[in-house]
Amino acid sequence: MMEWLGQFNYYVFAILMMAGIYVAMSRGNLVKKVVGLNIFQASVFLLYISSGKIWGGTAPILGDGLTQPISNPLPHVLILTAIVVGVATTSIGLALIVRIKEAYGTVEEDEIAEAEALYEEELIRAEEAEA
Amino acid sequence: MIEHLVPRILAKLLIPFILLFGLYVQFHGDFGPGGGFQAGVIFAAGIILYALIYGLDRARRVITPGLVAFLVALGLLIYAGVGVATLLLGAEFLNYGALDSHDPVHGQHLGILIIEFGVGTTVAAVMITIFYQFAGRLQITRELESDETDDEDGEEEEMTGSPQ
Amino acid sequence: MSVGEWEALINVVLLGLLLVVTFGIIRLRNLFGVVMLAGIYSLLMAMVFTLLDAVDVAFTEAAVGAGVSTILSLGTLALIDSRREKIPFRFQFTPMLVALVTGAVLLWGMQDMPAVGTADAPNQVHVAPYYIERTPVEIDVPNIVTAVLASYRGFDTLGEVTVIFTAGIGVMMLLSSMPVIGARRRRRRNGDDQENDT
Amino acid sequence: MMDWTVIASGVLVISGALLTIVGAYGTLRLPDIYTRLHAASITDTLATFLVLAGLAVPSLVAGEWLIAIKLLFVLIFLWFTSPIASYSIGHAAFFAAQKPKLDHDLTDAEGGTA
Repeated sequence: MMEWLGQFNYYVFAILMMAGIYVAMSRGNLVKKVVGLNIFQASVFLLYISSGKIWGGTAPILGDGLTQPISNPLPHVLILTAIVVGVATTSIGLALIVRIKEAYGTVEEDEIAEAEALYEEELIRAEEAEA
Repeated sequence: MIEHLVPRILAKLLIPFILLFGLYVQFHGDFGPGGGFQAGVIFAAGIILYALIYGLDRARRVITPGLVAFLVALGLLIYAGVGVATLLLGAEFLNYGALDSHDPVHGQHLGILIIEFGVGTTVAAVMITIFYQFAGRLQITRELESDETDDEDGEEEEMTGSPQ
Repeated sequence: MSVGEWEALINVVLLGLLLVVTFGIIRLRNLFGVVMLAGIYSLLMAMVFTLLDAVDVAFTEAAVGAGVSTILSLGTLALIDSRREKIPFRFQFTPMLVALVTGAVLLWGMQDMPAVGTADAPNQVHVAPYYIERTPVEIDVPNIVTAVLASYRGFDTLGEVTVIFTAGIGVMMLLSSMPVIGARRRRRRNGDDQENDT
Repeated sequence: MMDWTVIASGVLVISGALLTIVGAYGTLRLPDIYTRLHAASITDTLATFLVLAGLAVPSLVAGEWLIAIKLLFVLIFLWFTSPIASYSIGHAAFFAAQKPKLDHDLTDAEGGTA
């Protein structure tokens, strides 16, 4: 009945995961990196939930006179907790970005590396001056 | 801070219903979609809305950061405490059937209700904490910047040291 | 058309919108826009979850992803005071290579997977029927997700709550100290001056 | 379930969906933020009313009052919140010194809707 769809959801999952990896790796801006990681994370959610679905089924809530098949509740449980944990860890990432901005005055990766190199250079210079 | 009259009035109307809906989702999670995770987030959203509209200081006066920090730990303790209680009652860790000596199914109901409450408490408190930290940071950074520039009189909000 | 076919059709449309929003996120440089698109992405994801019968998950995604997460991202943007990405969009070879290799491996691994939504897929016939049949007998709550989450896999959930607790403590530790603005920025400015002097 | 309930709910939902499309088109095509906001907020109020009414018809006919009452609450909530969202966006745009576009080709009547 549903042959024309096939593994469409899984293909979308693969594309979203590729997009997430690409954003997280290629963009220098830390906020954009975090958004990329979120896309990556949500693609995994999509994979799990898709694997639990039965076409024409219903949500795993029991009721009287239920005739349809029930979709698999187990992926729902795993992803439900993963979403809340995901936002908690994202907030840690955002807090780190805030601290980085305060310390370096920028959230661009290359500028941070530059500032760090200058800082280390200066430390070495100060040590040499002391010696 | 610009006075937003319309959102203020509407927030006054809506926040009680948001909190009520949070409680509904919390305790109706056995029967419909919902549970501790969702309820915690909804409850926290109500508090965050209050803080966004009436200002962080007033929100901190209503729900003090100390209370929130206490609740963060309390929720987890409730959850783990149920596990310890079932251990003491002679069953496995988190086997709620032991909570009611006559009817294990009723024990399961009770256990699920209690641990969902623990989950909801921790999630709500953590979300509120995270928001307080970010918003408090913003407030303090703004004050520091206005101290540095000194060309405009900063907002006359009392500074409470660390954004705890 | 049967109910299932309509579901599949709506599913395709929503996933298409999801892809469009994703490429918008990749291309856009305005960070405010990126955060807003991320919120839309979460809402679309919640709609897909509703369609795929995961109502609890959709509920959480809508409240967390589109609500709290967006507020936190906007707060971060206000704190870091950065409106635009510095570097414009351009093609980068290494990340693209990594992404393509990942995608190829995923597609290769997915060949053996059953089509989406088939009732006789392996994960529908082994563990799921156990929970669906035993829940009314052992737990007796209508919502199977709650039963599995809180009772069958209660230990797992305890771990998740601990992670959330730890994350809250982590944010508290990171952000509750008094800010030291530009601890390394000033050094950098000194460094620049010295370079100019020499 | 009788046939006319399907037709009635279908007509309501589809007209709501069409209004949403009109609103989306207006959001894209109108010249400045205030007129776009106008288009978007029409979608928020009338289109959601039509869609939710369409959803409520079958459950009302089947006598499931609880579902209809829940949908009513959703509607009330949306009617309270989405004008506030529009108000906040308009307010923010005004204080960010966004000037409405007053082209000389626009007549006063069209300017009034902005």
